Amino acid sequence: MSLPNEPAMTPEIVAEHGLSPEEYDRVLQIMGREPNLLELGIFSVMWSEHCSYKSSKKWLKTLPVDGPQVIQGPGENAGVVDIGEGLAVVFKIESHNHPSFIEPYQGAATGVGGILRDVFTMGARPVANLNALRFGEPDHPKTRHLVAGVVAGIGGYGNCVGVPTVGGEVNFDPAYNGNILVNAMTVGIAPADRIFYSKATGIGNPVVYVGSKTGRDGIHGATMASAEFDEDSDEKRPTVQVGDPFTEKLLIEACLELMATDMIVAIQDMGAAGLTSSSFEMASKGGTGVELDLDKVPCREEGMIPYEMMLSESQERMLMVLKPGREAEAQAIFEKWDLDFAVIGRLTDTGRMVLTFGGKVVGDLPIDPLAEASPEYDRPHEATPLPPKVAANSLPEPADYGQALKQLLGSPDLASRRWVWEQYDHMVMGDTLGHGRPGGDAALVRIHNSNRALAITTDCTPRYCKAHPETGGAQAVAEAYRNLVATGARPLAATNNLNFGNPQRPRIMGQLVGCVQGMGAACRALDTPIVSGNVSLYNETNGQAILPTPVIGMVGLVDDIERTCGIALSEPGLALVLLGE
Amino acid sequence: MKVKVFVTLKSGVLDPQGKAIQHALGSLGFSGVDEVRQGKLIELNLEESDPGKAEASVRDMCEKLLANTVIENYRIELEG
Amino acid sequence: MKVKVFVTLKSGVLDPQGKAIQHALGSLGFSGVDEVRQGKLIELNLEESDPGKAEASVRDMCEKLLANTVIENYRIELEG
Amino acid sequence: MKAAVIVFPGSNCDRDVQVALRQSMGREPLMVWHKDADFDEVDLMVLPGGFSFGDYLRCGAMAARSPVMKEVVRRAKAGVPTMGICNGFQVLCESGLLPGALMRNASLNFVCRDVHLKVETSQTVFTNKYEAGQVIRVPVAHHDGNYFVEAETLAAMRERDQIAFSYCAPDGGAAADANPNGSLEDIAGVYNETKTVLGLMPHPERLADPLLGGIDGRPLFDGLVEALS
Ligand SMILES: Nc1ncnc2c1ncn2[C@@H]1O[C@H](COP(=O)(O)OP(=O)(O)O)[C@@H](O)[C@H]1O
Repeated sequence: MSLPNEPAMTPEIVAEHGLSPEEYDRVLQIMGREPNLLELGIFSVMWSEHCSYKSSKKWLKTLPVDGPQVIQGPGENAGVVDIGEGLAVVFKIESHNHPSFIEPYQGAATGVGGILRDVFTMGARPVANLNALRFGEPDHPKTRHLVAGVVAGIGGYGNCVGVPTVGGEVNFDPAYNGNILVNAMTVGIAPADRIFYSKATGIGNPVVYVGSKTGRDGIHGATMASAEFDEDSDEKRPTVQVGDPFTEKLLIEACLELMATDMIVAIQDMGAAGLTSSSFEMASKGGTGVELDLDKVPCREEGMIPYEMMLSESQERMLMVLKPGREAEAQAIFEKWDLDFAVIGRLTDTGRMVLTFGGKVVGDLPIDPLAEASPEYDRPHEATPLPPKVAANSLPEPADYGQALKQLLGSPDLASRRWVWEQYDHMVMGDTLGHGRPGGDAALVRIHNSNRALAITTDCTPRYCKAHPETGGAQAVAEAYRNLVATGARPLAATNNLNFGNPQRPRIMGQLVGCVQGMGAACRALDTPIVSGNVSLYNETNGQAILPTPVIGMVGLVDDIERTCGIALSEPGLALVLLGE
Repeated sequence: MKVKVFVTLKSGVLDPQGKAIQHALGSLGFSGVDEVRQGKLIELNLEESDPGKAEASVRDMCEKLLANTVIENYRIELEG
Repeated sequence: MKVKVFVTLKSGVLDPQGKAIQHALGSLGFSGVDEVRQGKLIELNLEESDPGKAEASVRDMCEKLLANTVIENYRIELEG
Repeated sequence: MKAAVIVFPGSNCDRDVQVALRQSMGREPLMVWHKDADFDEVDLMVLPGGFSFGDYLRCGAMAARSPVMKEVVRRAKAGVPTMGICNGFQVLCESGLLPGALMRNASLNFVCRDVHLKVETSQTVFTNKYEAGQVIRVPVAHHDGNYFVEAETLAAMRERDQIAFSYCAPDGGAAADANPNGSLEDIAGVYNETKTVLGLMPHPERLADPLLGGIDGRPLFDGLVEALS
């Protein structure tokens, strides 16, 4: 199965693909022969940390994911929660940390594009975007450029697509100097009985590619997202993906139009590891095989080879399985929106992924064994001990409280974020409530044509997580919960983005374990299950790891929009009341 | 000295604007047009009159600000 | 035939981008830079091989779409 | 009264303005897809905000050349009241129905916030429910709202009262931060010579519901209904 002009497999090539020698042994076992480069590439992305969650899976399983309101927990493109009156809210948060450090505008923009697709893939119209951002020290030479680029990129994409960006958070700490965090969350609303899933079924059904053409973008992005940076990362700059929000807007409208019919069997966006992970996951969930004719893949550039097509991370693309015989009807919808549409394969009963190009088989891999053998590690972890209590009276009293207050208000972590959210269209779609605009505890977005609303927030305080991961993880959940309750909402469920350093270091792994345990305990105590999430590891440069940053995104429901409140002290003479300890 | 800087997307990088322009030209009835790419032209005036020094300084400006060298190439043209 | 179109703002039309670049160059420590203007460079490939016809057709594209002649000038360059 | 909202690929405030029109008219406006140049007779045409064709090349440039715009221009020239909000304003300038052009904001950043506007004249179908000189609060959300027009044209426009709205401080006075985009003489919206075509950067449809934080945009829609019914 080796292709002409192909280098022989060497330990170097295997290592370049991010596979350990033990993992490569498993590849040989599964294949029963040496893989060719295309097949190795497929293993490498499928088994990357990004796609396989190999370090975190064991711990993610401990999170509470069920509840009477949950329609779909983790494992699909996004979580789905029942909100009554025939509707469901669909949401997820996702990181785009590494790409945003390399090219802040495009990295952040394509991060927003990716999470939007995760949500409308499930049949939901996106109604709100949020983000959680972490940068290095304000006067670090790179920070200004990174902040400006990331904020412009988030706005550039979300504003153009026409989904309001209604909230988020920004923190600064030297620990993020070499690894910024860009986490983006999308919330959508769908009819509760018309949720779309990625499970491919129906032997012989056509596999259809829609959206933009495939280029040589971000090949190996998924593997990069799972590797540490070093001194020459700046030099190795891989081809960066460029987002096209206009095409995404058309894709949203075309997909929702198609979803209003009964033509779709399964659908999945092509995210990290593009065509490989989407086709693999769809077939694996449905227990089918899949045959793809790569000659049919719409390509942007001439001379693209199968390896590039399968690993490209070009944006604004989706893969669907249609009911047989409906291709022409579906195609007409995509043509109306000027989008590419191509039948590129079909489902088979072989349990294998067979790739052909130029009339020849160029790749042939078993699906289940590859997916099931995807590594799962119980990495050694070392707990961070509870720090000693600091008595409040052991700290010097400020000489001038006015001065102290000014200093607090002017500190980068507390200063006004107006400069950020004024660059986001936070009102488009006409449902952002007046006191649910950015600047309050949580965003309030009316459910269109109703008097109910969603309350949404993202929260995490990384320095708490560093001091004691378990407490910090629990605190992030509690803070998000309080932010929702403060607007008058009833919290429903949460999503989470686990951002950590290198999990192969026991100390870092201990942070992850602690944060997840704290998060889980708080979610259980507050009856707020986690329905989706994302993990971003290896956020470290030259051994300097970021602060443990388990971001929580939480969604709540308001039954009557007349009965919500904001934070404005709107008139003189009102009483201020302090609640709690 | 007048200087022109041409900033273009590296080949292989998606150019959504070029794509949209090409499509619009098609709808306007112009046929036989392809490979449309949009770049930037930055014109500036430099006090420096030594061509070597001017070029070096503009190159520095490109690296630091005018071009995003992750996805863009640049070309400098000095004028008399 | 490869064609380049340069679209620049008419003199007298305010150029916020040029102004911002000039300011940013100043803050980066580049001195003696002024009259910074930002324009567009549009590259395209034409099937047409007759230079006269190509030029006429591109001129038409400029008038109809590529330039806003209220505020912009354009210049066409045909390449071999 | 019958109204049409012209929808381009990439328009994204089409539904927002549909809601505001429905609220004031008590009936649905016609939603017209840009490829459909042959739509019913209407009393009002609205070009909504958004990013038609991604705002690629120049904001509004490609939409201005789409099939439906030939018809919109023809009817607008024949006197059918026409309003362009935000991206719609850019389309109207690109199509030649309004003078001038909208350049990149002076800050180079997208800006989304409430601004205060002075209503310059109440003698139009669009502003008959406001008082001349009245200050209203309405949001802006744009990247290219920096209005520019040549001095000579501007003088003639002033002469004919073609300035519709100007950015101002909450008390109607001037203030350095009142103008969100650097536009010439704080211009936020302009009319054509006959004042039957209006283009404005701010979004009156976004503050036409008390729950969304205000209703200063509502009289514009109510006034249109009253004048055109
Ligand atoms: N990146 C961002 N995007 C959008 N809104 C933001 C962002 N950062 C902060 N905000 C908004 O600014 C307000 C204050 O933020 P923050 O100081 O983090 O508040 P809190 O600690 O109460 O969450 C919140 O309403 C938040 O939604």
